[in-house]
Amino acid sequence: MQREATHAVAPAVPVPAAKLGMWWFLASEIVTFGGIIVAYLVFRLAHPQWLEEAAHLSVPIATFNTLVLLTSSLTMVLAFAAVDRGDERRVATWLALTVALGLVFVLVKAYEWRHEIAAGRVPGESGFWGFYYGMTGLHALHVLGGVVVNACLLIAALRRRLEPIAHRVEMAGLYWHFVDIVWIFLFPLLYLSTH
Amino acid sequence: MSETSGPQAAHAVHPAPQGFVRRYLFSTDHKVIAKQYLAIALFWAVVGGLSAFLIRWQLAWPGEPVIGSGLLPEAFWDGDSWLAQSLQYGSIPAEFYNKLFTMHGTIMVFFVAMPLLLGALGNFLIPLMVGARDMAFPRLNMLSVWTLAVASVILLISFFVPGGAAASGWTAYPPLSAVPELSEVNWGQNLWLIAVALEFASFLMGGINFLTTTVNLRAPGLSLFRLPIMVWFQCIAAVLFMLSVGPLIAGAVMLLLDRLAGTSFFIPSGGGEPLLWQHLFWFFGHPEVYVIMIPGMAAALEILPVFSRKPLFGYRLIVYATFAAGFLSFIVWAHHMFQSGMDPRLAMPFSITTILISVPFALMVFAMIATLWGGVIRFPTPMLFALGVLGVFIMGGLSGIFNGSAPADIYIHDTYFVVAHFHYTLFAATFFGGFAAIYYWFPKMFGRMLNDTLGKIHFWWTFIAFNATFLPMHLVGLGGMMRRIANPLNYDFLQPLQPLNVWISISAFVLMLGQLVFVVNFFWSLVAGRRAEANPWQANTLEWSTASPPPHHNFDTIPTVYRGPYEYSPPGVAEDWLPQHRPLVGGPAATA
Amino acid sequence: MEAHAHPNYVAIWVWLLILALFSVMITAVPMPHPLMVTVVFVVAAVKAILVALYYMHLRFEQLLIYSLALAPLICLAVLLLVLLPDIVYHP
Amino acid sequence: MLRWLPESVSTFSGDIDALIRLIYYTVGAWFVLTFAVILIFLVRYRYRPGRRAVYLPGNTLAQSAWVLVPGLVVLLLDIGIDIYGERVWEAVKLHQPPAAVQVRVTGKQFAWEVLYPGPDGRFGTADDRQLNGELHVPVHQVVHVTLGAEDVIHSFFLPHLRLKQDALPGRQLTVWFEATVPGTYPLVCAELCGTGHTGMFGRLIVHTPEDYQAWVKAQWPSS
Repeated sequence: MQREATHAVAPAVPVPAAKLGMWWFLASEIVTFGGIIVAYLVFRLAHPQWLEEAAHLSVPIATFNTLVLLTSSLTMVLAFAAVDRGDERRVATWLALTVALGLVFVLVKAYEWRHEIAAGRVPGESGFWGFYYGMTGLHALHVLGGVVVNACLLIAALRRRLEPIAHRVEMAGLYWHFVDIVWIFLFPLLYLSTH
Repeated sequence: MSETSGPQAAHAVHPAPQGFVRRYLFSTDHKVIAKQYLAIALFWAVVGGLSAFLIRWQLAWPGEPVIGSGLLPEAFWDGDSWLAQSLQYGSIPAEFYNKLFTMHGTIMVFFVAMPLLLGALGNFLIPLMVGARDMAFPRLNMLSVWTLAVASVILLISFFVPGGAAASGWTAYPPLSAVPELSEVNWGQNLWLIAVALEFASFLMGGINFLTTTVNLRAPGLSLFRLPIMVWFQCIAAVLFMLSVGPLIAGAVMLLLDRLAGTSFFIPSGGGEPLLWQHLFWFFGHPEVYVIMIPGMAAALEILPVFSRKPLFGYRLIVYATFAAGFLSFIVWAHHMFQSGMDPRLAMPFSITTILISVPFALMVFAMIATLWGGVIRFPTPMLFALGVLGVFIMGGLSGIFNGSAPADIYIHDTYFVVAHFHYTLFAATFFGGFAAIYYWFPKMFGRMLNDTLGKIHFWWTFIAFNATFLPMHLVGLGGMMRRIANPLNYDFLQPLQPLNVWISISAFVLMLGQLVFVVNFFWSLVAGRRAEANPWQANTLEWSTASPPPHHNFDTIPTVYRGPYEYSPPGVAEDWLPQHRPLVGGPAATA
Repeated sequence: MEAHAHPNYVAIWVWLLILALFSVMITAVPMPHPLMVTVVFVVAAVKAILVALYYMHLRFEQLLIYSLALAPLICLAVLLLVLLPDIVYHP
Repeated sequence: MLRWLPESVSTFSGDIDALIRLIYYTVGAWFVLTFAVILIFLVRYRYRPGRRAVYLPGNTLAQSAWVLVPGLVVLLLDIGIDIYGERVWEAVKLHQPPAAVQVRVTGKQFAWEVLYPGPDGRFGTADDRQLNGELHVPVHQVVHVTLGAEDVIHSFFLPHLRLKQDALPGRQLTVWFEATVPGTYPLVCAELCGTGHTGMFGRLIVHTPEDYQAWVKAQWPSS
C-alpha cells in the first residue's frame, strides 16, 4: 500500500533536462553508428581479402587526424572548465581552438578522400570501400555539425554573453566527445589491424 | 534546448500565443501538437484504407475493373493522367498492386499507428497525466511533428514520381529494393527510404520529450509507481524505439548508398549480403511492434478500471511484465527469418524466446480480466472498445504461437495466416486501442462529448466486420495462400479458397464503410456535441482535474498527488472513486 | 553547474596521445595477427572509456544517464552475437 | 479449421501438421477459457444500482497468484510446444538424410529453373539437363534440392509437402524432402520478387518408380 505523501518526489539531485535529452540523442547515435560498425565487423570477418584493400589507406595521415581530434576534445573540455570558472576570455580561446582543430580534421579527411578517389578507389569498387566512405563520411558529417555548433557558441562567447550559453557548452562538449569516441574506434577498425 | 534551465521552467505559466499561425501551425503547445499528430494519422488512415480497399478488390475479383471506374469515360483511361496510368482501364495491374500493399503497410505502421498512439496520445496525455504545464522541450516537440509532416509530404510525392511508389513490400528486402531494375521502381524507393528515415528522426525527437518530461516534470507527490500506466507504457515504447531504430537508420543509409552511390552493401553480385538488411530491419521491426502495441494496450488498461470502478489489478506486476516483454523483444527478431536462409541452428533459440514472450503478455491479459472481477461494469463506448482491445489481442496473441514455433512456421510463413495474425495484434492496438482512447479522451481534447449511440453502433459494426474480415484470413493462410500475390486465381490449389477471399473482401468493405459512422460522429460532435464537464467519467488521473479542454497552461495550480491512479471504490470513502490529487480530509492516511 | 571538481584534463589528454601512438606502433611489432588486433582494440576501448568517464563526466553521473549510455551497447552486442554465425560462419 | 490444410504428402508433413494441431488445441482451449471467463464477468458484474465494486488492487502475492499461476501454466505449455517443435525442426531443417536424388533449383524473375545432373549423378557434366518450372522426383526417395537465386530473394514453397525455404542470391542452401504420394503438386514462390511474383510457379511431379524410370529414359535416351 502506498502511504500518502505530499513531499516532492523528484530525485535528490535532479538530472538537468538538457543533459537527459542530450544523452538520449547520444544513445540513439550510439545505436546508429553501432549498427553500421557491427555490419562492417561481420563483413570484415567474412572477407579476409579486405586486409589488402585496407592496406592502401595511409596510417600516418590517420594517426595525425586521431591526434588532432583527441586534442580537440581536450580544448573542448577546457572550454567547459573555463565556463565553470566564469572565465569568458578563455572560453572563447578554447572554443576557437576546437573549431580550428575540427576544421583541420575535416580538411585532412577531404585530402584523404581525394587521394583515394584519384587512385580509383571509389565507393562501388568493393565492399570495403563502400564501408570506408560510408563510415568516414557519416563521421565527417558529424564533425562538421559539431564545428557549426561550436562556431555558434564561439560567436556568443566573443560577444561576452556567457550566461545564456553556459550549459550549452557542456552539451556541445558531450556531443563533441562522442564524435571523438566514434573516431577512436573507426581508426583501428579501418586503418590499423591491417598487417 | 535553451527552454530548460531547470525542472521548474515548464511549470512557469506562459500566455497563450495569439494569431492563427503561432497558435495552430507552429505551436509549441503539446495539446495542439497532439491534435496535429491526430490529423496526420487520420489523413493517412484514409489513404491506407483506400489502398486496402484496392488490395481487397483485386484479391476478390482479380483483373476486374474497380467498382465505379466505369463511370469515367473511355477517353480518361486512354489519357496519361496518374490514375489512368496506374489502373489499366480501371483494373489493377500487378505492378500497381505491389505498390499498394507496400504503401499500405508503410502507411499503417509508420504514418497511422505511431502518430496516433505515440504522437497524439503520448503528447496529449503525458504532460496532463504527470501534472506538467507542457513537455520538457516544447520547441523540439514542434520540430518533431513538422519533421513528420515533411516525411508525409515526401511519402505522398513518391506516389507520383516516374516509376511510381515503392513496390518491394514495407520490409523492403534487398536486392529487390536495392536495384532499380529489379523492382522497376526508381525514385519511389529512394523517397520511401528518405521518408521513413525522417519519420524515425521525428519519433526519436518525440521520445526525448516523453522520457524527460516524465523524469523531471512530475507533480509533487507523483512517484514513479503512482504514474498512470499510459505514462509508463509511452516511456517504455519510446525507449524501445530509440534503442532499436539506430541499426535500421544505418541500414537505410546503406541501402540508399546502394541505390545511388554504386555500393554493394546488400547486393550479392557486388559482394553484399541481403540477409544483413533483414537482420537490421527486424532487430528494429520486432520492438517496433511493441512500440505500437504497448500504448494501445495502455489505453485499454486506463479505461477498464474506470468503467469497472475497480483498481487496476496488479499495477506493479503489469509494469514489470512490460519491462520483461520489452527486454525480450530485443532477442526475438529472427523469428521473422526462420525460412530466410539464416543459419537454421539459430531458429530454436529464437523460437524459445519468442514463445516465452507470451508469458508477460498473458500476465497482462489475466490482469485485465482480474480487473473486471467483482467490478460494477458499465458499457459506454470507450469501455466497449477497451474490451475490444482485450478480446482481439487475445486472438492475436494466441495465433502468434503458431508463427513463433519455427517448425510450424515452415508452412505458415509468408502465408495469409501471418497477415491475419498481425492484423489481429496491430489492428487491436491501432484501431480498437486508438478508438477507445479517442472516445475516452475526446471530451478532454475538444471539450465536447462524442455521441454515445453512434459510438456503440460504430463499435459493434467495427468489431463484427473486423472479425468477419480477419478470422477467415487464418483459414486462407492455412490453405496455403501466399502473401503479396496479386492474383490467387493463377494457382489451381488456391481456387477452392476464392469464395473465402470474396467473403473477406466484402467484410473488409463493410468494415471500412463502418468508419463513416465515426467520421460523422467526430465532426458532428466537434461542433454540436454535448459540452463536457471537467471529469465526465469520474476518473482519478490528473488530466481530469483540470478543465475540458485544458487551458493553455494545463493547470491553474500544479496539483499535489496523494496516491496511485486507480483508487476506485476504496474502503472508507463514500464515493466509488478517489482522485489522485484530492487530499483525504481527516481520514486515516493509510487508506490509499 | 557541477558540484564536483574538474579532473586533470591535460593529464588524461597526455594518456590519450600515448595510447594512440602506442596502438599505431604496436602494429609494426611482429606478432600473431589475432593478438595484435586484440591489443589494438583493447587500447581503443581504454581510450573511449577515458573520454567517456572524464571528458563526458560519466563518472559523476547518475544511474539514469549511465543506463542510457550502456543499454545501446548491450543491444549492439546482441545484434553482433546473432550476425556472427549467420553472416560470417554460415556454411 | 485444420481441414483447410492441403493434403499432406511428405514424410515430415505429418509431423508439422501434428505440431500445428497441438498448438491449435492448446490455444483453442485458452481461447474458450478466457472468453468464457470474460463473458461471465461482464454479465455477472454488470452495473446494478446500489452495488459497490470490490476493492482489489492485486498488490499482495496472494492476490497476484490469481494471474501468476495461470501465467505459470502458460509458461509450462510454451515449454511443451518448444520441446515438441525442436524435434520437428531438427528433422526438417537440421538433419538431412543421405540423398538418393539431387537437383538444383534456381529462382529468377520469374521462374524456377530446375537442373538435373543426369545419369552420372554429377553437375557440370555434359548430360545435365535443365527444365523450367518442372521438378520431377521419384516417390519414397530422399531428394536433395540445392537452392539458389539469380537476382532477388525467392522462396521455394511446396505447400503439400509443408516445405518452405527462401532462395538467396549469392548463397547455396540445401533442403531435403521425401514425397509419399505420387501426383502433381504446385511449386510456388512465397517471397515477393517483383512485378511477376504472382505468376512465378511451377510443378512438382512425384512419379511412381516405374513412371520415374520411364521419365528418365525419355530425358536421357542414350543411357
